[in-house]
Parts: sequence; C-alpha cells; structure tokens
Amino acid sequence: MNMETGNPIIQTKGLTLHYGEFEALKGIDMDILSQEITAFIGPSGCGKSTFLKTLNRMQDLVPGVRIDGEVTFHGKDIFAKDVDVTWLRKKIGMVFQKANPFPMSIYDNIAYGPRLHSHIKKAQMDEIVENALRGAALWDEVKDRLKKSALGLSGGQQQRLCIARAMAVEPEVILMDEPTSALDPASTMKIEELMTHLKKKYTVIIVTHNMQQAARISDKCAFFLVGELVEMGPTDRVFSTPKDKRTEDYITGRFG
Amino acid sequence: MNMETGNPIIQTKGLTLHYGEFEALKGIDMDILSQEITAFIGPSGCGKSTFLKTLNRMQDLVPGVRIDGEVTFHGKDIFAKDVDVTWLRKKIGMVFQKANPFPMSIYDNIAYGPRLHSHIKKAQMDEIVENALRGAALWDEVKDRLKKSALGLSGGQQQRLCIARAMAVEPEVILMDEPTSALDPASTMKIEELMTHLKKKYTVIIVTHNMQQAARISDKCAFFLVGELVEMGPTDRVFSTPKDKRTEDYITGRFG
Amino acid sequence: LSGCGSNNSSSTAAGSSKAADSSAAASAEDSSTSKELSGKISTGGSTSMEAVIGALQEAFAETYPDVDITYDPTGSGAGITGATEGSLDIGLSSRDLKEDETGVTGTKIALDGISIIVNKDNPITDLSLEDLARIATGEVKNWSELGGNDAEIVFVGREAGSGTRDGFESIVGVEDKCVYSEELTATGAVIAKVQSNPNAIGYASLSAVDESVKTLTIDKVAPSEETVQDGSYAIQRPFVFVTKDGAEQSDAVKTFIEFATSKDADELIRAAGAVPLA
Amino acid sequence: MKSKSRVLKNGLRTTFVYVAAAITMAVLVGIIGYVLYKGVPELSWQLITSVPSVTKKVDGIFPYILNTLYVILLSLLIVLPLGVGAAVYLTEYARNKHLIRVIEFTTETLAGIPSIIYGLVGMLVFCQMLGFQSSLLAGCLTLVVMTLPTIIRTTQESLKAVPVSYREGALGLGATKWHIVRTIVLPSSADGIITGCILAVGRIVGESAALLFTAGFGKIVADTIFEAYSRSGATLSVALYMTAFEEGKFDVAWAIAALLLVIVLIINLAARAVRAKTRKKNK
Amino acid sequence: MRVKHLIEKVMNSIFFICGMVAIACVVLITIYMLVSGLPAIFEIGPIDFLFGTEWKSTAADPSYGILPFILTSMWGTAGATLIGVPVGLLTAVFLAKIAPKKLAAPVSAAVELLAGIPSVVYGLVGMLVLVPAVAQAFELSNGACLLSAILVLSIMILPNIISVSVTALNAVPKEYEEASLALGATTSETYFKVSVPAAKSGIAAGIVLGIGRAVGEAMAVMMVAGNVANMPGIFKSVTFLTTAVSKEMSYASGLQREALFSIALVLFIFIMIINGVLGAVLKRGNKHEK
Ligand SMILES: Nc1ncnc2c1ncn2[C@@H]1O[C@H](COP(=O)(O)OP(=O)(O)OP(=O)(O)O)[C@@H](O)[C@H]1O
Ligand SMILES: Nc1ncnc2c1ncn2[C@@H]1O[C@H](COP(=O)(O)OP(=O)(O)OP(=O)(O)O)[C@@H](O)[C@H]1O
Ligand SMILES: [Mg+2]
Ligand SMILES: [Mg+2]
Ligand SMILES: O=P([O-])([O-])[O-]
Repeated sequence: MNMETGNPIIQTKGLTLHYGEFEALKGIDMDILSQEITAFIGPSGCGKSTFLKTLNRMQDLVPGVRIDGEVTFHGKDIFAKDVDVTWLRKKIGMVFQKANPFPMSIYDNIAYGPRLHSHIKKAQMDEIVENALRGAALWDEVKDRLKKSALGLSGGQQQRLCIARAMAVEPEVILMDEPTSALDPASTMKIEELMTHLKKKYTVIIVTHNMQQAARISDKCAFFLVGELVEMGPTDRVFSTPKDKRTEDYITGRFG
Repeated sequence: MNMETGNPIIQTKGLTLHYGEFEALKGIDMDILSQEITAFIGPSGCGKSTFLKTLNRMQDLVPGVRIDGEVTFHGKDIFAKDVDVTWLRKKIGMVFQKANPFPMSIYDNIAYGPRLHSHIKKAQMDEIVENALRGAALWDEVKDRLKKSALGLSGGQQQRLCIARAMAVEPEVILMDEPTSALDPASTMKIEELMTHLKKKYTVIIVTHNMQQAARISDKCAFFLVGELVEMGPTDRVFSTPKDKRTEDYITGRFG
Repeated sequence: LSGCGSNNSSSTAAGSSKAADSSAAASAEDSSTSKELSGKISTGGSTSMEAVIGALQEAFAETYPDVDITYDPTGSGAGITGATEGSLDIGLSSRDLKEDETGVTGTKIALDGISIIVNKDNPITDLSLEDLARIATGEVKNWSELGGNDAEIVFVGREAGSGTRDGFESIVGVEDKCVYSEELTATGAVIAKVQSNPNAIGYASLSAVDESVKTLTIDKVAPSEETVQDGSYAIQRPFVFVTKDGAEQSDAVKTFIEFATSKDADELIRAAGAVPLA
Repeated sequence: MKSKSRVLKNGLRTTFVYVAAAITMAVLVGIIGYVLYKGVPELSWQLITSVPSVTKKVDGIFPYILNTLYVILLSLLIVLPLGVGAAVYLTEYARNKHLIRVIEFTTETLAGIPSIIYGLVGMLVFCQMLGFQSSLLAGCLTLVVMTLPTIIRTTQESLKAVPVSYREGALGLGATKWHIVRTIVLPSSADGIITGCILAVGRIVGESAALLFTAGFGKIVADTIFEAYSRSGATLSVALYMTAFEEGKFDVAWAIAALLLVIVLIINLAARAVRAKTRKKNK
Repeated sequence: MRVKHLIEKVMNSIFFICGMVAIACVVLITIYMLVSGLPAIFEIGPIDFLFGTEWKSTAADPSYGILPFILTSMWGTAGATLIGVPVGLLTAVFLAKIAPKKLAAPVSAAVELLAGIPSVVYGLVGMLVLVPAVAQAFELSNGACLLSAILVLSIMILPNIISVSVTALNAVPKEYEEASLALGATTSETYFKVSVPAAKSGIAAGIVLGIGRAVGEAMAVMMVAGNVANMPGIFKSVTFLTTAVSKEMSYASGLQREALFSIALVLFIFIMIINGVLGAVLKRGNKHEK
C-alpha cells in the first residue's frame, strides 16, 4: 500500500461540534490525504457520522448545531463566507448507510447531479451516465433498463447506483457512511472491490462498524471514542500495534 | 428438582392446527404437570406461540384457524360447547412477550381482572392488588404510586405488573410467551427469580429463545421444530442427553 | 324627503309614458342601431322579482345582445342599499321606499298580489282582512273558530326584512304584532310548507303560487291580474326599480328602464306571473 | 361461571352496538336512497343541458354545472400553489418552531370556522371592500380561504412521508433546497396533493352558505371566461337552495340533489383510489 | 452561481409568504369580525344584546336581544351531541371491532358519503321528510322545531364522530385487547373497558369536531328549525346563532345589519373556544401517547 503518496486534501484543526448543549466532537485534528482510503471506526454514538457530515457541511442542516474550529479543503476554509456550499458538496460527494436512490429512473438518478451543475446535451449525458455506471461496476447489470425505476434494483445494486450517482458529478472526495452495513456479504464484497478501484481517482473516507472491512480496504484508519479522535495512522499499524489502550480494547472486541 | 410430583393439569392429544392451508402444529401430544415450570424451546416460527395460545383458546380470535385433536384442562375438553372461554382464560392466565399494561393506573391494571369476574368491595380489592403486586415482587417499588399511569413504569416493572395482573384473577396456570426477551439482564433476573417462586402456587409454561434461561428455571423442557414436538422431558435430561439428533443440534447451536 | 312616496308615483307615471314612446321608436328603428348598444347593467335586490327580471332580461337580450345584465337576488333591503351606494345600476325592491331611504328614486314597473294560501285539504275558502289579522296576531288559534276543522292554525311567514312580509303586515295592519309559527326565508319554502302541512296558512307572491296549494279569496276577492290592477284585491305591493338620484346613467341602463316600463314589457311581466301596471 | 348481571351487561352492550350500527345504516340508506329515488327520475339530459328561461318556461341546470366547474377551477388554481407553498414552507423551510406552531394552529382554526362566517367576511372583504360585487371571483376567493387548510394539511402529511434520505442524497450532490423541492419532494408527494385537491373539490361542490353571500345567483351562460368570473353565478348547491326554497321547483331541486350525491360519490371514490394507490406504493 | 442563490432566496420568500397566508387570513377574519361586530354591541349595550330575550329587528321599536339564539345554539348542539355521540361511538365500535371486513368497508364508504353530502341536501330532506314526520310522531301542528334541528344536526355530525373514532379505535394496540381477553374478559368487555378508554383522546377530538360542525351549521338548520326568535323549547320554533345571521342578512340594513354582524361575532367567539378545546384535547392525547 502506498501510504504517504497523497497530499492533505482535507484538514481539520480543533474541530468541535455541539448539538445544543451536547458536545459531539471534541477538538478533532486530522489530515486526510488524497488518493487514499481513510476508515473511521469506533463504537456507536462516538461521532463518526457527525464528523463525516461536517466535512461537506451537511451538518448545516441540523438545527441547533454549533461548529468551532477549522476545516479546510485544499487549504481553503470550508466555512468561509464566500464558499458555495453546493460547489463544496459537488466536490465532496456522499454515500449513505441506507441506499437512497431517488424515486425516478436509473438514468435520471445518475443525471440528477450533472444536470444541477451545468447544462449538458443528451449525447454527452448518455456518456456521463454510462461512465458513472461503469465506474460503479453496475453498467452491465442495468444497461438494458436505464429507463426503469431505480427502486426496482436490489439493495446492493441500489447502493452501487448511489455510488455511481455520487461519481457522476466528478467529486474529488467521496464520503461513505457505513455503505455496506445493510447489505448481504456478496454485495458487500462487490462494493469493497469497487472502493479499491475508486481510490485511483478519488479520495475515499468510509465509516464502518466492521473491523475486518476497515482492515481489508483502508490505507489509514481513525479510531473515535465519545467525540474524540483517539488514534489515527496507517491501518496495518493501528490494527497490529495500536498505540492507545482503548484502541486495542476496541479492536480486540472488549467493548463496543 | 421434583420431577414427577404434579398431576397432568393440561393434556393435548394429536393437536393439529391449521392457519388456512398452512399446518402450524402437527399432532402434538403433551402432558403438562401441575406446580411445574415447563419450557418450550425451538427455532423461530416452529409453533411455540401457536401451541401456547391454543391452550387458553386465545387462538380462537385468529380468523381462518382450524384446530383438530384434543386439549383437556383438568381432564375436561376445553373446546367443548359448555366451556365458558372467559372462565378458561381466567384459570389459564397469560403474559406476553411485550409488556402490555393497560393505559390506566397501576391499581386499575391489577383490579381490571377481578372486577370482571365478580363484584368486589374497595377494601377487598385493595388487598387483592397488594397481594398480586407482592406476589410479582413489585409492591415495594410501586406502593406509593398506585394511582399513577402504568405506562410510566420501566420495561421490567411493566412486565412484572403484567404478571401481577395475571395473578390477580387467581389462575391455576400461567402461560408466558418470551416474557423476558425485551428486557435487560437485571430485569430478566428478577423475573426468573419470580417464576421459581410462582411454581409453588401455579403451573407455569414459558416459551423462551434463551437456552440458558430454559436450563436455569424449568423442570420440563419441550423442543419444537416446524410444528412438531420433537422431544420433551426433564430439563436436565434434555440438555445433557437429548434423545433426538435435532434437539442436540439445536441446543449446541448448530441451527436456529 | 317626506315626499318620497309621491315622488315614486310621479316618476313612475312619467317613466311609463316616456318609455312607451321610446320603445315604439326603438322597434321602428333599424335593428342595426339597436345592436350598437352595449355595456353592463348591474341589478340586484328583491328575490320575489327574480322571475320578472329574468323575463325582462331574456327579452332585452334578444334586441340588445351586447348588453350584459346581471342580477343578484340579495333581498329588497340590499337592493336599495346597493342603489344608494352606487354599486348597483338598478336596485330592485318589492316594496315602496321608506321615508328614511333617501337619495334614490323608485320607479314602479309592476304589481304583485300577495296570495293567502292554505293547504288543499283545508275547507276554508275565504277570509276577511280582519280574520286574517286575527290569525296573524295569534288571536285566533284554531281553524274551528273560523268555521274550519278543529285543528291548530299554523301561521307561516317570511323573515324580517322581506318585502313580501312588509307588504302583508302593513296592509293587513299587523306590523310587529305577528305571531309566526315558522319564519321561512323564501317564497318557495312557504308554498312547500303550506303544501305539506294541512293546518298551515301563509302568504306568498301571486307570481309563484301554483296548484299545489289553495289560494283564498279575501273579502270574496280572488287575486288576479284585474283585481290587483284595479286595487280591489287589497293585499298587494309594487315591484320597484330603485335608481340613485343624480347619478350618470349609461344609455344601456336608460334603455333598459324604458323598456321595462313600456307596454312591450307587459306580456313579459305577465309571463313571469306578476301584474303589469294598469 | 359468569354471573347473571355480567351476562346481562354483555348482552346489553352488544345489543346497543348493533342497534346503533343499525340506526346509522338505516339513516345512510334512507337519506341516500330517498334522494336518489326522488332525484334520479327527474334527471334528464334535457335538464342537464338547458339554460333556464322564464319566458320560454324551460327548466335547466346547465349554467349551474358550468358555474360549479368555473368555481372549482379558479379556486384550485389559486389555493393549490398557496396551500402547497405553505406546506412546503412548514416542512422544508421553516426552522422556527414557534412560527411553525402558530401556522399550524391558524390552519386548524381556519378549518373550524363555519361557512356562514366565511360568507360574511367574504362579502365584506371581496364583494364590498375590493369591489368585486357578488361574483364568481369573490366566491372563488372565499372558497380559497376555506379550502386552504385542507390543502395545507394533506400536502404536509405527504411531504412528511417523503424519506429524509432522498433529501440527503440530493443535498450530497450539491442540490439547492428549491431544486430538491421541485425535483424530488413535490413529485414524490403528488398523491397527497391530489388527495387534498379532491377533498377541496368536495368542499367546494357542497358549499352554499358562503357562496350565497359572495357569488350570488346568476343563471346565465357567460360568453367569455372573464365575464363568467366577473358576474354572479350559482353553483349546483346554491342553485339547489334557490330552486327549492325560493322558486319552489322541487322537481328540479331533487334532480340537483341527486346529481350532487353522484358527484360526491365520484369524489369519494377518486379519493379512495388515490389513497389505495399511495398505500400500495408505500409498501 | 449567483443566479442559483437568487432563485433560492426568491423561493424562500415565496414559500414564506405562502406560509403566512393562513395567519393573515385568521388575523383578517378576526379583525373583520371585531370591526363589524363590535359597534352594534356597544350601541345596543352588551347586556341588552347578550341577555335580552327579545329579538325584533324590524319593529318600529326594535329590540336586539340574542339570548334566545345563544341558548338555542347551546341546546341544539348539546342535543345533537347527546344523540350523535353514543350512536356514532357505538357504530365506530361496530365498524372497527365487530363488523366483518366485507360489511365494514361499504358502510365506512357510505359514512364518508354522508360526510360529503351538501348541507342544502340535508335541509331539503329535512324539510320535506323529517319535519312532517316529527309533526306526526309527536302530534304537533308544525314539526319545524328544535327537535327536528337536533335530529338533522345529529345526523350531520355522525360521520365526523364515526370516522375519527374508528381511526382512534383501530390505532389501539392489539396487545391491550389481547391482555384483556387473556384475563377472561369477553370481547364486549374488552372493547368498552380497554379499547374505548385507550382511544378516548381520539374520540374526544371527534366529538369536539362534531360540536364545532353543529354550532356552525346554517343551511340545513334553517330549513327545519322554524326560525322564530323564541326561547328554546324542544317543540318550539327556534332560531340558532347561524340562522339568525343568514336568515335576515340579505334584507337587513342599518343597525339591524350591524347587529347581525354582532351575532356572527358571538358565533365566531364560540367557535374559537371550541377550536381551543380541540387543540388542547389533541395535544393532551399526543402527550399521552409519548
Ligand atoms: N441531530 C442530533 N441532535 C442531537 N444529538 C445528535 C444528533 N445527531 C447525533 N447526535 C448525537 O451525537 C453523538 C454522535 O452521533 P453520530 O451519529 O455521529 O454517531 P456515530 O458514531 O455515527 O454512531 P453510529 O455508529 O451509531 O452511526 C451521539 O451521541 C448522538 O446521540
Ligand atoms: N395468524 C397467522 N396466520 C397465518 N400463519 C401464522 C399466523 N400466526 C403464525 N403463523 C405461522 O405459524 C408458524 C408458527 O408461528 P408461531 O408464532 O407459533 O412461531 P413461534 O415458534 O412462536 O416463533 P417465534 O419464536 O418467532 O415467536 C409460523 O410459520 C408463522 O408464520
Ligand atoms: Mg453513524
Ligand atoms: Mg412466538
Ligand atoms: O325578496 P323579497 O321580494 O321578499 O324582498
């Protein structure tokens, strides 16, 4: 694995987040390198999703949230006044735990994002859709039913469709929040495979409950505990010789 | 444990039950002895609840059910024309998987049953309520809030309340369908304790998914599989030296 | 102001004579000129006048298809108010203007008998005005006192403010003294009531009464075109066009008023069940 | 065994239930049956397509049918964007909980105000203050206010049923709120909006008190749409009131009553069909 | 980018405005009711107006006392509730719990139809069928009276009560009923001692809704109540608040007209109180469910 190849594409400094009175993130400092897969692990409720959603400002939508500290994307403060959130979210795509294709055709699902951001001709759009579906290893399965509703796909296919949809807007980073936790082993395998392909082009950040999965696919691994970043480093190292006692306990299944 | 002390209080002979076309119980023969705890175990969908509900004719309420074979209570056919179902259900009480106190006060929950069956004076009712709550080891926890809504109790307290409510109509048999499956370990412990007390006065039949629980508390154990009674006998014996290969497989966790 | 009543009659007289001329002229003229007349005439008020207005409207539209006549059946009171406030070109009232209703002029266009109706099964055929008054005030409570069946009298009338009620009460002399068994809000409802209740007696516009009920003679006079016209049938009231004094009237409005007060309108008024002016 | 009084009480309770159900059904069958029995024989193609005329002595209800359609059309045209907009605001935009509560409370309040009060206020505001006179337009505007709560509530419910994950997915792609509302939220809640419309149409068709004071009683077929809305006109319900109680033409009145019943029946069936479809879709 | 933000802002404002429309309407209606209703009350005198027992709006010496209307509305509503609620509730129990699906479905549909029938149709049937029937049954000279109005109103509120109660009863968790049956209760005991009490906040909401409808109904009542301004009596010809307004409004002028607006104001206040109660009932119900 190529560990130190990328440059920090996203950096956070002292990132603190409150839901009302409750401090969900307690001063997180983190560098995320480009063209790598970073996995977030930690017990339920430790703030993984919260952290993830802060990175593309999806957290803005939750009422009563207060964010302190800094998050930069390519060195630029994402909370700066002049940052266009829609642009940021285009650059930092997201895939959710539960596959959430829109209730429209497969084609329109993929085309939804590109249409938002620019005016694209039919032929060009066809190409974008095909590329995105190929990229998500879904093209062969759906090429004959592009005009059919996306809701008719199986769970695993739907999740890959969501990945394809995220890719269609040409992001640089893809955030994935437990993308396989609702899927069967076969579909999970497919998506894990897909992710290792993705990192050639994208920076991937994935939240997972599945330690094996983190070990299998990620380059870096970050362990969270009640709002703190306990430890982060090359995945091999974190799993083989965790520096922190709590990381070790978690990895060996003593809690969580 | 005292194994052969009781007399058969409930007996079934060739009990077969169809939900429409589907045969949920396939000719069950069983003797249930009084003052014992009988546990029903078996994988999900094998018909444990169905069998249990047949014993107090709660199954009558399900449309499209056909019952063949015989069930006797104290030697009397419970399906005979002259049997009053309400009397049968008073004699054979029931506690459900999910605690289901009525949305009324704790006191009224307990008093509900007795009020149905006879006209009882206030002072006497107070006594009945107190005894039932003591019997369910709940009195000390609720004696100061008898007039408060039962829905304000914790899950474990609610389940004990339901047991107390069942006891208040002075049944001879208490059927329990996974009474602890929705509870935390502490509450489960309390209820298991309670059950061993109960058998001094009542015959208890309990459905459980928890093998340890069955082993801990029951005198007899019956193993069901897809509508058949595979094996029944003293719990010690069934767990130590099951006669049937399938029972062994189940107990050792090879399926289910 | 006090001369309001006389004002009415004089303008009516003037109007009708003039109208006769102009309508004659209109019919003599080339129809192409009449077609040029266009615009909107808003009328509204008395509900009893609905049929009359409907008939006039239909006939007028045949000659002047471009003139648009609207009619809101809001009641005589609202008609007079509308004319006073200028929101209506012509207010319709089924009673004469009262003294305090100033700033407007009333033009009679027709008369209406107020029929006294009873159920068909009622043996009574004639009542005197006095008997009627005694019934209305509740002095007489049983039909047997008037030679009818031994049954309680059910006196039904209209709601306060109705032109029909106003006409009936003022002529019979029972203003503010009526004891109604039921107050209904429309002519048809009164007829239906009398039709369905054997002991009922009520009053309703002559124009609306049909065979479903029995019309009584009052002091031996039956309501009809002649008796109303010559005044021998006492219980009657005028149908009045109310216009605002000093307001600028469009040609269309003028022509319509002329048409309504002309002899040509008589047949239409008759068709609508009302009585043309003598 | 059961005590005598217990058996008696059980019997009584059961009897009461059956008697009540029987009364309800008798009332149902009685009213619906009677109206149809009286009205259907009077309903003829001739009646439906004729314009009533005093001089020609013709009965007809064509203008009323036309007016009813006009009123439905314009009212929906106005209330739909308003109501859907308000519902979208409540579920998608509003952040202030107090404001949401106030809006929801006022919506409930509007739903409870009786039509006679709508009639009076409509008369004061639309006919007099804004100078629309008694006209279909004034009637429509009054009905808009009356049906607003219906549209808001049904739309709101169906908006709430749109999964949050759809919105999240679109946001994650960089969509703006309005874009999400337009392309995802509103299309997925079309069923609820349609149900709201159907219910509103039901209310509009049945309304008489409010329209009597605001839309008047014209029975003329207007030449232009504009003219139709600027003059008074009776819908079927108002016409029923006028023909029966003013003109005493009960045969026509029964015919209108039967026609109304059939319309209400169709409206209910349509609403049911949409609801059934929604339920199937949600499964 | 700029354009997108502009559209976003504009749409935000549009939706905000739509959201405000409901508030604006209520405020406007309230203001208009007050402005048009208060003057006459003060001119007549609040006591004379509210507690006067004589209404003679067009007499030479007019009197404007609306106590008869207020009492009639109260009596009428109470009567309709007294008949409509038990029948409706029991029917709801039947439909939700007892009736086989094949019967329940068409009856529910018919109940919905009943709710959709225009009030004028009720008025028509009431006047031509119910009023004569009442006259015959009670040997009255005229059947147009409070009783007839009560009967019509009970029928009109029936669908409200039934459909809301059925929904509430169906929402009662099955577990409650199972628990009751397992204690040896009969089905009827279970329905009345467990299901109905558990559904009570929903049922109460249905009842308040029905009361609201009864208080506000005008057209149907006008055809059957007789409309004379008598103090209420079960066999007397009476006027409700609603019919007092609608019957004279078209013909009224001057103080009479203003007094009619005052009656409408009183009616409006009644309705607001009922709405408040409804809100409270629903809120309490929601809290209970939590
Ligand atoms: N909208 C919210 N308002 C208040 N508290 C919240 C909100 N969302 C999350 N939290 C709290 O913040 C903490 C972190 O939540 P988060 O969803 O980030 O955890 P997580 O690590 O993703 O857990 P999981 O593995 O279960 O998804 C939790 O304690 C949660 O209860
Ligand atoms: N009302 C019903 N109608 C049709 N089939 C039913 C019904 N209730 C249960 N069954 C079927 O009968 C079989 C036995 O069900 P039962 O509930 O008795 O299983 P169980 O052993 O209690 O399972 P579990 O441990 O999940 O509670 C199952 O296959 C179930 O699907
Ligand atoms: Mg999470
Ligand atoms: Mg079970
Ligand atoms: O409608 P009226 O003619 O009785 O005023």
